[in-house]
Amino acid sequence: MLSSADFLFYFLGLVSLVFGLGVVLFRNPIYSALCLVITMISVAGIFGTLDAWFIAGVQLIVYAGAVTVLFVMVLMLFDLKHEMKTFSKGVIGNGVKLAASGVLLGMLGTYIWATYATEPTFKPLPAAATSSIKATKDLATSLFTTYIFSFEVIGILLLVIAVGAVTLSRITGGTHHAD
Amino acid sequence: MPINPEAWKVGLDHYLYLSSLLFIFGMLGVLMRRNVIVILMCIELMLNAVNISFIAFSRYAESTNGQVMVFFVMTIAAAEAAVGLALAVTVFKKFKEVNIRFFEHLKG
Amino acid sequence: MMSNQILFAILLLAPFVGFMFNGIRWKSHNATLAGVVATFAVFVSFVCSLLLVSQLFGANAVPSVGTRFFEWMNVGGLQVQAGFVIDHISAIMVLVVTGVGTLIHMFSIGYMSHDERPSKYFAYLNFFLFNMLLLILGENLLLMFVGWEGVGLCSYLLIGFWFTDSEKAAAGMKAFITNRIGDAGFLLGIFTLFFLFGTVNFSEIIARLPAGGIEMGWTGPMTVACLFLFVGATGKSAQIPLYVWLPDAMAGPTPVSALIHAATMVTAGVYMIVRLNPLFLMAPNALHVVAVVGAATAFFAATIGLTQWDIKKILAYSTVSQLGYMFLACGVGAFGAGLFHVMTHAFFKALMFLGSGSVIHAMHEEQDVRKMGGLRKYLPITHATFFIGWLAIIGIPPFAGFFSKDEILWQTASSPLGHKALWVVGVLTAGITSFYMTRLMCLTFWGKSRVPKETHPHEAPPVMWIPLAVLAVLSTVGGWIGIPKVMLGGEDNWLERWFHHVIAPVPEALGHAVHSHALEWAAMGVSLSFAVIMACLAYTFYVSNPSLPGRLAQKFHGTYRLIYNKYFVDEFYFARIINPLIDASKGLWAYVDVNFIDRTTYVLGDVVRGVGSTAKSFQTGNLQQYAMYIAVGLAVTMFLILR
Amino acid sequence: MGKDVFEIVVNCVKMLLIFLVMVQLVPILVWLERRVSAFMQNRFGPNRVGPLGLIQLLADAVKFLFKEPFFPEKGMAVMYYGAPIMALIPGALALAAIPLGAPFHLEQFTWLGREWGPYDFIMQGYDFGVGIVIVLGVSSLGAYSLLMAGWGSSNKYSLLGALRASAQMVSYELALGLSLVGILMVFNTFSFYDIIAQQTGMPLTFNFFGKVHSIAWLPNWGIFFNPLGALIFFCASFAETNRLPFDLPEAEGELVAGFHTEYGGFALLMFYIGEYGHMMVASALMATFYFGGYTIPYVANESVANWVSSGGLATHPNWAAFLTSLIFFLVFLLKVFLFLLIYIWVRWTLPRFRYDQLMDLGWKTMLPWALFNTVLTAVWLAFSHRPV
Repeated sequence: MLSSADFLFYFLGLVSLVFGLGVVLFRNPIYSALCLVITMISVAGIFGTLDAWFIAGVQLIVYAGAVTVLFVMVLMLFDLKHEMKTFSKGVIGNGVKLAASGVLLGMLGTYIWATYATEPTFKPLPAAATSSIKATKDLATSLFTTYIFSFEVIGILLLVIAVGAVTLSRITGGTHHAD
Repeated sequence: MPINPEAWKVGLDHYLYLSSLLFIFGMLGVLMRRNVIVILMCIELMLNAVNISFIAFSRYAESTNGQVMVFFVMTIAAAEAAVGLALAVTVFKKFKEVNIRFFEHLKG
Repeated sequence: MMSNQILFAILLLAPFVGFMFNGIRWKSHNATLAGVVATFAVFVSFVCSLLLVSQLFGANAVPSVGTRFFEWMNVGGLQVQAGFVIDHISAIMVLVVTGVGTLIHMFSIGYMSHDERPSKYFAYLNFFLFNMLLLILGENLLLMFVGWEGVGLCSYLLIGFWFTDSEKAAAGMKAFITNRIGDAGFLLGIFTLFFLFGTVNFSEIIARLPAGGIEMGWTGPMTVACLFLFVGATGKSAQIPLYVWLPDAMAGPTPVSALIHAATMVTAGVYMIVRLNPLFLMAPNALHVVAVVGAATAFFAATIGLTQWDIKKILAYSTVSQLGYMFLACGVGAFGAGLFHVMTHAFFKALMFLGSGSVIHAMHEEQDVRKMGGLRKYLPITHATFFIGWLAIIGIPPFAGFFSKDEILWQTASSPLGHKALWVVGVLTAGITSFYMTRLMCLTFWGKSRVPKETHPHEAPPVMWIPLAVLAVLSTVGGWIGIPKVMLGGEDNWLERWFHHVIAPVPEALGHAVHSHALEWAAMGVSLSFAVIMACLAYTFYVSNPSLPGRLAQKFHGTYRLIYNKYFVDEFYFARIINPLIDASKGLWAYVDVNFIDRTTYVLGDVVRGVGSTAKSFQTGNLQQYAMYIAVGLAVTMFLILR
Repeated sequence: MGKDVFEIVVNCVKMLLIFLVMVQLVPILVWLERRVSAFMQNRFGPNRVGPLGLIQLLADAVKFLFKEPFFPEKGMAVMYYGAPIMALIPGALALAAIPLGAPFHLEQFTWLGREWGPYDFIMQGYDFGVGIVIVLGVSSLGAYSLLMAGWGSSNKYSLLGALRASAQMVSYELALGLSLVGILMVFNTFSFYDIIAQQTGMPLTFNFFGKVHSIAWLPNWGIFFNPLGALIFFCASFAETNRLPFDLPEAEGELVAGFHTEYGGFALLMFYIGEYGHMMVASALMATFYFGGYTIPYVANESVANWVSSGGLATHPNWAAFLTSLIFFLVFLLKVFLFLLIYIWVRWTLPRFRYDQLMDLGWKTMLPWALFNTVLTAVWLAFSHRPV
């Protein structure tokens, strides 16, 4: 018997897969971007089924609320409509690409099936741990103690990125000087 | 193959299947699409797929380390999107198109 | 109470901090700020070294104070600690370097007040001091070598400090290149010692010396090592044949000449030999070489000093000559006397250089003694202090130079490693020293004034004459720690008791020292009276009868030209070594390089180009193709891992 | 853990009710806006249809419903029709995450010949425990509605309005989120219920260098702990809701009507509902974080419950619990309305900013001040518990 949480997972998983495929297949990049948004939201929901509510919220704020908005905005600025050359050409190249992806998927699936299919499902968390407050506090504790160095480095990286992005966007020409 | 009702109960493996499928979708997009911005979006898709498995393992091992990792991945993804889009804008200003082939002009 | 480690750290880092401070604001023109900071940094070092050295005294005296900061390298058998040590040998050097260094820094504040780049100057000076402290305090040869190279660098930078003058820049280059030759020898010496003893630590090397294994031949490993080290010492301490750079080094600012090229850096070679004295005693033939080279240098440099007209050149040749004395002392096994002379020489030679700096400052950068004379009434303080320095260097008791020089001469005569001939040369050199120093005094301060009318000499400001006064006091009393035994009625003087632990006596196997009080008094009398006679002679020549020298020069025209042109050593080096080397290099380039090496590289290049043009077809610039390579690689790798 | 049918039904009804509350408040707000603006401008406003012009709302609704729906010739249907729907969803979802009243407990009771309960209900659509993160995440999705509308209309004014709007929303989300960090640090939790519980009760109590002080005549509200954060939050929420003085996306003088130039009739009404929904969410957050949520100042929660059960208003404890919760809901609504009034007041008081001024304000003024507020709160917290 499927529990409601299981049902939720199947539903969100299906949504994320369908719209993930949509990102790849839509010929209009705007639709790709909107599909990406829906995928992001459903992935946030999947995080929720795993009791990671804080991460789910952050996923909504950062990915769905900021990063993808940026994508959509840039696409709209470029005024890109239907693309003629959506996919790369070359029978051999595309064949190799598809084959590599298929082999990879097959191997991953086999490996997961061989390793984890017999594993028990998730143990129910103790009542205290399910409380999102506690989980969030744990996350913050390990973020600001064990991983404090990485955290600071990421901060510096963000600063660098901000400066770099501003500099890049101020360049007027392309890669070669306009003639 | 007989359908085992127990197999439909959601466990770690289901999350991993989902994660690998999404990852392969993203990879196909990166490999096949021409539009730089779509490629960037597919990279985000791949990162999301990885995040799912991080969170699933974190839940499975009952430790927060996986969530910390996801935190970092999100930060990096945001940064990567910013720089990637800035590059795309630069390329677009020159060629009025954002085809990946234009990055070939970067050589030399 | 601060721990020794912290004291060592402050001692070493204070000049470095000063260097950083002035180095960062190197464009500043504020000489006072730069100078005060630099001086203070060195003074801090001086105080720290006093605190550290004080632990060697008293009832709870320890044989040495040392600390180790970290392991510097650990490669195979080579283990090097970043460790520093103050024992009875380095104590004297560190006090002299920081003490005299403080005074010279202070002097520089006044001397460099009108310069364009004072911050840069003081930064270099502080950096020099940092490196000098590394050299002195390092507990192993490698640290000493780091300092050794560092002081060489600073010396180069400071000699060419006024680099806009191409002659001065060339002088810096000459010093650097000449030093490189010596440094190569030093490095070979370190390698030999490491090969022999498996360590570069001074105390470990000394502990591992074979007991009683004195090498009598010329080709023993320790002899070879000592000779290599001595080559290094000749480079740094300006001995024959590598002394040529030191006179040219006078192109730098005068305080630099005082600090680096008289008081501290040039004595590094002596210091190194004293540090390794038990090793050198195992190789008597190497010591003979040291003694002969030292004596020869002392004599030759002194004779050249007779004929020079540039006030700083005279002092420079005097320095070379005095360094020869020190090596002579080391060569006859009197290491304590050598170090004693290092100390007294640092006092009076720094004094004289600073005095000459004061004179040059007063004369508006005029260095030719022919345009001076009679400066006594313009520069009374400078004259008084210079006078004391003069008394010290020509060896008039009770001034410092007398005791150290006399100790060296007596040891030369009496030590089993010494020789009568060396003593004779030493006494002759002392006489000549007395002559040209008196000549310098006469031409500069006494007699009639030959100062051009447009020049108005003036006394230096207090910031310049206070160091002179302090150094004058030190030049007076500095020698009293080493009053000869005979004068004390057979008691050991303080210096001998101080060096008791660290300076090995000459081994019995090499013979016995002469012990004769009568002889010692006689030798002292001979050298003293000779010096006084020569001084009077010089006074006659240059004050009473100024036309005499010119006529003498006319009469002994050939000899005079030979000496005046410094025995044509520079010309000889150019004709016989440098130019042939250049010619040979050109020949090598024209034949070997073009025909063999170039051709090999062409072939290699063709191969690389061929491979590259093949590989180029993979690098299309198509990002998606690259991504495909990654994907395929990932698939293959995963297959290999999960197989 | 199968949930009771009754529970599931109640939850569904609850969601629907919250959505209806949002939708039904809009006409009242529109009427209020018109009347207040008329009052401020010394006019009458709508006063002919019904008492005080209240029936005007109905007339407006009818007009909106019966207008002809139209579609721009080169528009993109999916986006054009999706945008108004997307405008409704984030507001409703965010509002559902905020507690509108005190939770209540139902004893076991018999109904339709069956035993039901006992139940615990919350006056809220859903509660994940990390409340505010979800609210911010959901409401940040509002940008898509504008982008879709702008793009789907194939109109350059619409597109420009949409781009402006999304840039503005993304920029101000930063200041909005950061301004809340301070108050979250003070309350040390993400959960709305814990936050409200800490604001209940009378004297304003705080630690100062290890000593507990209290001010008897002030309620224990968040605004006294973090006034700067409250100010920044309130200002940023104006930009977030695209209200004047930050209504650049629909600046009439420049862009006709911004992103909804090509909309009319019911679709336009949906955009309005979305905008008012956002305002309600912002006001509700304001009330929750800084003004004690649904609690009544100067009155303890228990005394409300006692008053209800003793006053004879409800005999059965279940009814009493429900009524108590309803009272709290009304109190909350009152607070929300007060803030909505301020919104309207500001709209008719301040002129519109220029776009560069808007961006400067967001990035160079609000963001640094919000950061400063965070640091200030951290310093305050570090020292307030430490004796001198």
